Amino acid sequence: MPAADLLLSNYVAVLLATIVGFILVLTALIAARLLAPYSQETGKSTTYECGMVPLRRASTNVGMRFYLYAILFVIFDVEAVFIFPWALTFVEVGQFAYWLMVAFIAILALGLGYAWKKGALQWR
Amino acid sequence: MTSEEATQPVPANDFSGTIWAEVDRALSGITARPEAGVKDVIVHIPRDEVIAGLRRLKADAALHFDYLRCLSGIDREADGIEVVYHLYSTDKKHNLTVKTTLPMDDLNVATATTVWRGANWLERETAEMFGVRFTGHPDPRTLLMPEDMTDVHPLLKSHPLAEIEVLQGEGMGYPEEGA
Amino acid sequence: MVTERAREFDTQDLLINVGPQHPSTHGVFRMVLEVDGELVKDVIPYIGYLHRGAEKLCETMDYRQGIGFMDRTEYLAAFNAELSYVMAVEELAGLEVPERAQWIRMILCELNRLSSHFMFLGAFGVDTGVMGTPFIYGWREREMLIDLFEEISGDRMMYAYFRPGGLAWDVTRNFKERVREVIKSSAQGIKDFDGLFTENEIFVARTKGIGYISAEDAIDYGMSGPSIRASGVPLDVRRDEPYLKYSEVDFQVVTGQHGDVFDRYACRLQEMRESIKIIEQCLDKMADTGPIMPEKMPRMLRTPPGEVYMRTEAPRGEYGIYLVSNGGNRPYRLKVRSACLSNLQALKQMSVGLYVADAILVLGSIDIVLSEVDR
Amino acid sequence: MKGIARSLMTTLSTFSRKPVTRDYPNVHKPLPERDRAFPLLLWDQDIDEPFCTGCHACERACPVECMTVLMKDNPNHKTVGGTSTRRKIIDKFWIDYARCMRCNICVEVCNFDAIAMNNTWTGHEMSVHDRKDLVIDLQGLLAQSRAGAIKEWVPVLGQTNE
Amino acid sequence: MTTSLWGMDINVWANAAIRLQIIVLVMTVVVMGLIWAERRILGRFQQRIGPQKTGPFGLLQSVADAVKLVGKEDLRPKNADPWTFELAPFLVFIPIFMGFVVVPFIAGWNISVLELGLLYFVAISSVNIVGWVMAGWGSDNRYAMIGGLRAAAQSISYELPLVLSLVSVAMFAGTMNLDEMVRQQAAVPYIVWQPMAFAIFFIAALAELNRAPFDIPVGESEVVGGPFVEYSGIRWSMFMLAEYAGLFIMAIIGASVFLGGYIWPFGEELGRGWQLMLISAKAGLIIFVVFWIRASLPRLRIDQLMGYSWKVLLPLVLLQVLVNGLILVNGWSEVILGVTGLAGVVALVTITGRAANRPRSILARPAAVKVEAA
Repeated sequence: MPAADLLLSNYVAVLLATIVGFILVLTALIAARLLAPYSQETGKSTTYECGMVPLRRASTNVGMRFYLYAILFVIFDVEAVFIFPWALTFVEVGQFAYWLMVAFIAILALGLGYAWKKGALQWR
Repeated sequence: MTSEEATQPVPANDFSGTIWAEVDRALSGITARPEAGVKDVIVHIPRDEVIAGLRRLKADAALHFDYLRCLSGIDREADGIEVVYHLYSTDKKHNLTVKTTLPMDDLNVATATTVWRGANWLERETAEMFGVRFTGHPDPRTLLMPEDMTDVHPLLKSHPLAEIEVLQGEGMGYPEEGA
Repeated sequence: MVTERAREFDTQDLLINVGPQHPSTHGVFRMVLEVDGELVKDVIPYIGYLHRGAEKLCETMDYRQGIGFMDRTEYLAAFNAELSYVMAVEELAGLEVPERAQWIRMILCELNRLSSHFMFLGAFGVDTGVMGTPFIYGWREREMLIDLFEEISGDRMMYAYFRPGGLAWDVTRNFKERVREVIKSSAQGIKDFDGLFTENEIFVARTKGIGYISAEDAIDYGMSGPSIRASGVPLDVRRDEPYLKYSEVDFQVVTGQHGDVFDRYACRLQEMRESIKIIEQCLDKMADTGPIMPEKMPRMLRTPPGEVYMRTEAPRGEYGIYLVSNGGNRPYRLKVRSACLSNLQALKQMSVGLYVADAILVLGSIDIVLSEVDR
Repeated sequence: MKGIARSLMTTLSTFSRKPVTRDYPNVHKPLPERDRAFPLLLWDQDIDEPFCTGCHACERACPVECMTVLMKDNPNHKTVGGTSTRRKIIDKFWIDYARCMRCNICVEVCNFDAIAMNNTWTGHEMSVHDRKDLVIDLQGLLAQSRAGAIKEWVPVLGQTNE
Repeated sequence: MTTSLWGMDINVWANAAIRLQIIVLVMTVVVMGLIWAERRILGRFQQRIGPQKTGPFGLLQSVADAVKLVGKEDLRPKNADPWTFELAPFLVFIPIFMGFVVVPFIAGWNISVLELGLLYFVAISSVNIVGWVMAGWGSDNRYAMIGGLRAAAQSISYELPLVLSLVSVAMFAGTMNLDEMVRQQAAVPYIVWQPMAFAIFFIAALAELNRAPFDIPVGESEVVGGPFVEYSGIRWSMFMLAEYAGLFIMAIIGASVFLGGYIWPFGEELGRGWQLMLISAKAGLIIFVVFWIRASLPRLRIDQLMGYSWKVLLPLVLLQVLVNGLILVNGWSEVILGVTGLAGVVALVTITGRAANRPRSILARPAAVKVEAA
């Protein structure tokens, strides 16, 4: 069997796992639909609000300092993506590859330091 | 805590050994009438001057009543409603009771929240329980009662106790079922 | 167009209802938090869900019948509540309580303080987010104390054991041994809590520096009990206006310095150790036998006209009874001065500007009992 | 980290201790003699009738008005050829356990030691589906004492040990 | 395309399907076992007994719970967004389940050996946060909303330390094939050479799994259960299933990558029974510590949690990557790696302790907020 086929055949399981997982949840939901009681009562379908009538819809624009983290995350996750292939091969490539990565991480660390100093890491 | 103390009140004009002298000095210019209580001296101040008097009692260096222990009302029926302030000094460690009487047809008194912030909820409670209006109160909502129950004042003597539902004996049942 | 877009992306303040049915409101307390992101901008407390009109009811009851209602105003420290009430009646009626009854009352009140603080530690620990462990620790020790109360008074929470003049009946014969046994176990419980929390970095990081209230503000709001002592105000009725035999025992008024949540926790923990010290002294000084009621007690107690404001130091602060009599066998007016009501007023001051999670801790740290707030 | 380690050790120490909980419905904690559940009436085993004469003392003293008492002439009285010395005897008696607050006042005011607080587990495990089922009549109040299934403790106000 | 299963040649699709079926069974049983074990162990930490009525030692408690949950009414709030609300359980559970593909239970017992197994694992394990956010947003509930946003913030913040701590091990191993990594640890487990990476992995894994003390998104005392506050019955149980399945996977990955998996210290010769015992013992130890921590530690606050990740864990783990690189590229001794790792652990402990015990500063109130009389 060619190597490419072997590689692909390993990922067959990934595809199947997705399908099996989906079927698993679906079966459970269908089972519940068949077995569980169901009653049309309006009181049950109100949102839980500590026993009070909901004040207003919850999906308002909430100011979470969330987007700054999201951007930081994207930056560092891209870094992680670069580090992964590097991590496996840098010993063979040698000193040059290592110091390149040092420079790369240093630049990102500078960015992190800047964000830190600017207070972007202060969750509010 | 002896029985003599309680059963024979101190003569109305003998306040030696109490803080009445100090209070009298601090309240100069304000009508104040002392009365002997079982534990603390009681001072009656007319309604119009009571907040000024309380403020002076708090500000006075020798008395320094900085702590409002309790604020409540008493329904004296025909004699009106008494609003009672129990004062305490956290550093001088002495007590004083201040009373002011409101006639039944005009239950207004100035708020004490300007003197102690802690009077806020106590006044709200007194207001809803006796129908006293504390003019100038920053937040005159009901405290313990439902928000729309502003016309019922449960602690007035004229307010009846709820009937106890009869559930006992033969043919027992809830009232609406016809006992 | 521009303004419309701006409005679309404007953040709005979220109103969060905490209570009356929320896992951390310690009863039926409701507060509406106005939050911006995670920061609390405003707190609007609502109380009254447990209002039963105990004051009005007591006006229709004679003095003995009122005791049961006083139990129910402060169900975590019913001995303390009863004590305040019966002492108010005794002050008015001029009754002399036998010495032994006073010692027993004092021991029971301090034990009740222990049990109430254990409850606080347990509930507060759960508020900080430990899964159940502090709650079980607290209940474990509280159970020992409650068992003792049950042996003496017959009930686990609503004791109805103190009477104007003394006690309803004498304590059990092995009272002293049992109390010693129980306070030994309580000491172990305090040690467990100490180990679980006091030095724990996460607990410290969560509680230090939040929920601050200054001494002046605390006095202004009329706070009392451990909540005000944590701000550095040594306000303790037991020491300032000694009742029972508190002038004859040696104890310290525990105060904090920072007025934050951690200090309120630490004050209570230390106060429990002081309570154990007081109980030990009481046990040494108490006589084994002796009368517990005055020799001559009227069958129906009547009080001369007058009024008294009797205050005692309950676990949550100053529990006051303002009793007005017009000479009958029942109160003309009874006002319960609730420590929690005054403490709760400062909630807004303490929690505005904090995170939502901190507001929950602040509420937990002032240790409210809603039945006492609402009466 | 030292503090975290200390908390972990604290929980570990409780891990090795004996559990403190009880297997409740199977294992009951022994109740102390003074335990107060709900009041019940006592049965005079010598004469085979209730101690209660229906004097209304407890009814008047009850703070929550949970009792209803009716008395009648004793059919077993000596004057009518019986064995009892009680001229009057209880006819009907109801206690609403849903309202009772177990304050013990009825026991203290009783002149005949005819009422006592139930100090057995029967008195505690009383859950029912309807509040009405908690109104107990005379037969129910007497049943436990009549069967001898109760060791009553009638406290006297201010009594001392011995 | 064929492969071998139990010595037989078999189509790869059938092979994967059979192995997945076995995993479904194993996962269900293990998750039920974990829930039972957590309740028993927490019980013992709290001097309780825990479940005991259903079956011997209450072993069937989870079965009873499952039956109850299936028979429970499945409610959807009327304001909820139907699609996000209904789809959220799928998105929470499927990624976790997909993670099982690469888990090296014991030699030859994994579903599939992927060359980039580690990368696949870290990629797939963070997808389920989408489900959490959907659940939070779709429920139209304030607590759920806050919980969902917290979950997202927390998950993306701890993703990086988790990934980078695994990268530092991968650098050392020179491979991302999990099976290969386990086999390399026959003599010495990687925890010896990479102790700080393990510490950070453990902390980040707790956060990724929303376990105490990082259970902020679901904190009962604040947001009453967080994203799944509106879910009931079987849909709620999907969240639970995903949580415990995630714990199971994370424990096995941790045991495999750092503790020598099924191989250390006995090697491969002793047979499958021993291998299974080894991996169960190691994963069990990790799970026990997770439960123990849950019984002992309070919850962090959201800003402390985020700060801890970005200000403490991330710089430290980046440093670890660089130090690893320096040592490996120069071909220095492995002992230096271990020493620097230990130094890193000391640094981590010290920084954590100092961060918690910094002098009390009253939190500055935002200028916009004015406190007037209550």
